[in-house]
Amino acid sequence: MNRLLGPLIGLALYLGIVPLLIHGSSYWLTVFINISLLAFTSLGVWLTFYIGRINIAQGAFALIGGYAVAVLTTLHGWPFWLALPMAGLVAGLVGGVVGSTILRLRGVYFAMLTLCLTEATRLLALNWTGVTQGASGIIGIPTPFGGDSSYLQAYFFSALLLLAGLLAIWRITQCRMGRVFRALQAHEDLAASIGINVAQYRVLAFSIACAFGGLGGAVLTVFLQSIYPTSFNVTNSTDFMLYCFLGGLQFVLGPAVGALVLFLGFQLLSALGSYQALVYAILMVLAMLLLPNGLLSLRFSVRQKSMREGQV
Amino acid sequence: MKATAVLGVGLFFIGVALAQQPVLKIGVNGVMSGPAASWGLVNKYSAETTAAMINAEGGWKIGDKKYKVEIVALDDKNDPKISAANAEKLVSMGVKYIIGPNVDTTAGAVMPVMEKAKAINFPYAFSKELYTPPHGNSILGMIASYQAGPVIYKYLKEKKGVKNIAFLARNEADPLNQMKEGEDAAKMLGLNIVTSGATYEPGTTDFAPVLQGILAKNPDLLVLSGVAPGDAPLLIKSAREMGYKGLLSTETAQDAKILQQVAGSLADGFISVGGASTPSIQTPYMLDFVKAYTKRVGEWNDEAGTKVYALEMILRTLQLAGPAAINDVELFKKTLTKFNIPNPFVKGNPPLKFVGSAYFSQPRQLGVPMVVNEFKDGKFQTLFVGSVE
Amino acid sequence: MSLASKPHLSLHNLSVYYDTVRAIEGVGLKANRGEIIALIGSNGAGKTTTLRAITGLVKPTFGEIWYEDQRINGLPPHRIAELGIRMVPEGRRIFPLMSVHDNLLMGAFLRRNQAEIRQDIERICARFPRLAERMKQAAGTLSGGEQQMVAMSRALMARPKLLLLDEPSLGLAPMVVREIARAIQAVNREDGVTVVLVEQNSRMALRLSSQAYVLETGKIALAGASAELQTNDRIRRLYLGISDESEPLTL
Amino acid sequence: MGLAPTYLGSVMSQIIVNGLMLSATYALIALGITLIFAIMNVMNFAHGQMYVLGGFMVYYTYGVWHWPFALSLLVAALVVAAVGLILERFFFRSVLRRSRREESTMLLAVGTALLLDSLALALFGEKQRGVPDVVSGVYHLAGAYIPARRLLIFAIAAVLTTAFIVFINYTRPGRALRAIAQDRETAALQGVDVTRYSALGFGLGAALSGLAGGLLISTDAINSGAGNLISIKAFIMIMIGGAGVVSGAIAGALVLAFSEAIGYYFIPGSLPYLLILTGLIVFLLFRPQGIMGRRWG
Repeated sequence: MNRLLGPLIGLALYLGIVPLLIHGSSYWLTVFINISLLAFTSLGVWLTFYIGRINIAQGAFALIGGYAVAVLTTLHGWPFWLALPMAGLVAGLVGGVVGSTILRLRGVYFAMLTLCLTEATRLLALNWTGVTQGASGIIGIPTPFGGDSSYLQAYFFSALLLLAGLLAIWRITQCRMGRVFRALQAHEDLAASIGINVAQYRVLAFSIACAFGGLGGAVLTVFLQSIYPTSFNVTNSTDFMLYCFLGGLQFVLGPAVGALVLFLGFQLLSALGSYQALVYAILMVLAMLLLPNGLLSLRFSVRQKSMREGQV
Repeated sequence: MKATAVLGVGLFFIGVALAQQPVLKIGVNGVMSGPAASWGLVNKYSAETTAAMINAEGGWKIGDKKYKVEIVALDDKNDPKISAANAEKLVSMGVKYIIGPNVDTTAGAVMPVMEKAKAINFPYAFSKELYTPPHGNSILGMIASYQAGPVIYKYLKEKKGVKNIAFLARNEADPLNQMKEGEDAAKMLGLNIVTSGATYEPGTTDFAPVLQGILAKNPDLLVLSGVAPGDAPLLIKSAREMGYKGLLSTETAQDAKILQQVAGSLADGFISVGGASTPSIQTPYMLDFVKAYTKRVGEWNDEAGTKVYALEMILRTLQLAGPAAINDVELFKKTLTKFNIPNPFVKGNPPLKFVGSAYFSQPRQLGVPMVVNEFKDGKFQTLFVGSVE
Repeated sequence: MSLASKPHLSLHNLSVYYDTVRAIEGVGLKANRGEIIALIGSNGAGKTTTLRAITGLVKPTFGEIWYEDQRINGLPPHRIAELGIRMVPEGRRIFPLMSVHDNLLMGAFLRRNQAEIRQDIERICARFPRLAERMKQAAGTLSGGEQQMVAMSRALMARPKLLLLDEPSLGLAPMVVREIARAIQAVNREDGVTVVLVEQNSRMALRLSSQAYVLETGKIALAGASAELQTNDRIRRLYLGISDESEPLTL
Repeated sequence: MGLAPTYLGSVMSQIIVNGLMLSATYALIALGITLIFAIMNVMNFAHGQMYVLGGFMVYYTYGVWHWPFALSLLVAALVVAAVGLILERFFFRSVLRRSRREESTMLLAVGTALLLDSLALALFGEKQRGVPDVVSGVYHLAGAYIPARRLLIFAIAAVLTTAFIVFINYTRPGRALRAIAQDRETAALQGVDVTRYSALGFGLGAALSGLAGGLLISTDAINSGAGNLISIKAFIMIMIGGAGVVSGAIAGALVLAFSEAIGYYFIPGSLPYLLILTGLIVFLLFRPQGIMGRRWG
């Protein structure tokens, strides 16, 4: 239970202290809403890493979720609270169908293919004008958050969504399913040889991951109140992957830490003007060079070191 | 000791002087990195150049005070999420007037922020919904291609006998919209559209395959919708080499240098819409701007000739509306219809106004003059200057 | 001490740990110039690790490796290869997409004299006629026995002074095993190559070698002249099988 | 004009010409990325940025300073190779050594791409750049038109590709690179200095991409942000052909180039790429190792 204490305190701070600290500044609330939602979406990517796959398709599923919620609420008049789960469901189903075939690939092959999937989804959104309205996009998407406290509502909603997502993923890693997933990551053939239905579990994990993408994309879309074929693209897909890597693939909190550091970092660096993108890139590469196993590995390596020294 | 004291007193007075001069912050929010970096960067450079010129003269007078103009430029990486966050940041700093962003995707995401924060932005995106009621806090920063198109097509129909027209668009949201509007305009003029819906992917290196099908239909005019400055000379060159004899035009601003570098004399006769790019129509003020811009950035960019207007018109409108409008955009909006000045950049042409009522049923567009250029011998030459109502 | 009496290769108190798991501990052995020594032991006893330490593929945690009069532990694999040490790795590890000919040329990677290289390829064709027919074929398409021949030949192409063989008989038909054994002996006698032979097929190893070491769970459990070990009860029971009546190995 | 019977013939020959012209430079890009992948097992996201760098080298040396074209190509190759060597030495080598998961190199490659993008923007500015034609004139062949500059690029690219294939198949360093690609450890046992040769492979792969960029800027324009699209095309090509195999890179280049040539002619709009990508995904389901690749895993 001690293990959980740290993260729980962190989350309590995130829910309680952050809004207090930033005094309801709509800018900072926007930043943290984005961070929460990006982190939530990246949790899906993290889960695909957990079964040993590098997923650069999350932008595609965010786009699918975004379009689902946009089409349902704007064109069919569904209420947001009904359209949101639907968006997750649609993305999860599409993920399941696509995943049942492409998950046979591994390693960089799977990674490259998912990259192409993101690009293919953008082109599909552009060409399938009957549903997506093509290049003109869908704007004026109704938001469920209204009134003076709309930013605060959106903040709490996205923070709670992230919290729920973290809990869900953490639960998955703790139960039998998680053990199976870990087995898939370590050695698929071995897992198959001990009687695990590898294909079924892979698809299950990928569907859950894509549902996370769909939900995250849907909420982001509603927050921005507009969606276009380029709203989530290859850059976003690689960003989601980077959040996981940078935070640390060994840790459930990895994507959240990665999203926090990268999104907040870019915002804070805006004071540098023309050098913002360059310094951002340099810092990112430095982080990778110095901590190739993620930012969270820092904490653990310090702890391990002190333990080792304590023993000597 | 004495020297320090004198210095200290001196600094104190300078400090007082600075503190006394009020600051007017104007935002620029656009894409300043990645493949489309030039769009946002030209916005930023233009605004910064103008601001520096004004501040060198002691500031901008609104009411009875002279304001120091400060540009706050933020890179949105062409990402709607970051663009919206940037807009929030700017309004949280008290900025009420923001130049940008550059494409529909980001402009769509920024619009709700502007409405909530009661601020005004000047996107360079063509989506009509942004400027049409119930929305009213976005003002289109330039001539939309769907406005330039009919004017150019009409001119070419009457003067050059164009009958068959073909369209080719860069495969992105804005260019596709431009093509759609261009096709509608061509239909209205009774032109015969020989191909419809042809596009090329951004990053295409060889345009022969794309052009082949279009040129086989023998158009008199090939319109390159939303063509990027780097792609235009290649398309022109390929089309000419494939034996195309007809006219070529685009409705977006182009870059003379790359046209000359890549296509050379093959680009002669290429028609595009620009700013006050040709010396024959530039006012001394525009010449100063070109000089200052070149000094600041290192190289002149013709696109800046169309992007010089945003800051200028914001400041002049504020002057007209009075100091209260700095924080109250409603006053600014009310002044839009009254605004009518001689164009400071282009010689002897229709006055500068806020236009767009015909398209958006409210004046939500900078009335940038439509300078239609023809490329010849490495330079742009002005064919005619049109305007939008 | 004259050069001749100094061991060609010697290991002193060699230990290798993977993280905290011990692979071998305190291993000491020596091979004299022109000698065949055998390293026998069951699966996981640390035989392969010992060879990998000699070739520089793993760094010893403790201990020393001496080759001629040079301490070689800590050198990278390609520097050790330059000294004339070659290993035929377990599982052959031929370059599967390369032709047999290119595999052989890879063996001669450090040699520059093209005429001599051509000569050596002809010698190998003479020694293994089956390879001669398959020179242009991708090595990965050959049978297990042929691949073992490629792997041996590749090592010989370097004209090594010390040859390390890791389980050369593994998974091969008895006929092929005999062919390999003959080749090992020929290399040793004709070219004067010192051989370290790691085998689970202890019978073959003991017959070929003059000295033998028995590894058990990472430590040398027993060492001595191979002829004596063949008669050692424990060895007979553990590594040669109790019933000694199976087909004798004829060389 | 009407659709004369010869019309279809000239369309076909034009499509073939277009496909061939395109595939030669695509082959350089694909060979470079496949070499790096084979040697380092790195999915080099920064490959397109190498292309951009090569293009800008030719822009400055040939376009601005008017050096001979051949010399500026050489300079482009050398400069990009040097950048590749620096990246290998200071970025990839250390991360490959220390990382717990090999995917970390992918993260690094993405970061490197971002870094090079920002550097290129800071160094070269935001404008599109192009250079005057190296040779002018247009040839006609069986109803197809071939601009002389494209023919020149095609010839140079074809010679470079052939030279690369000869190098990798018939020379000592080429064999060493192939050996490392197939079995790194065993290559080391043969006396190959794996570290040095990996660096060589990385530098060479980068140089190939730089050469492609340098060649293409002479017919096309380039800007500092053009890299990512090139990388994606490179990925598509090696997936079609099979990663890490020389013949696969060439097969991938041919397939992508001809798909583009055919697709853009017959189908207007952005559909061709959607079809290419969908086709790729379906194709990989049946042949996950690509046309030439071998099964992995």
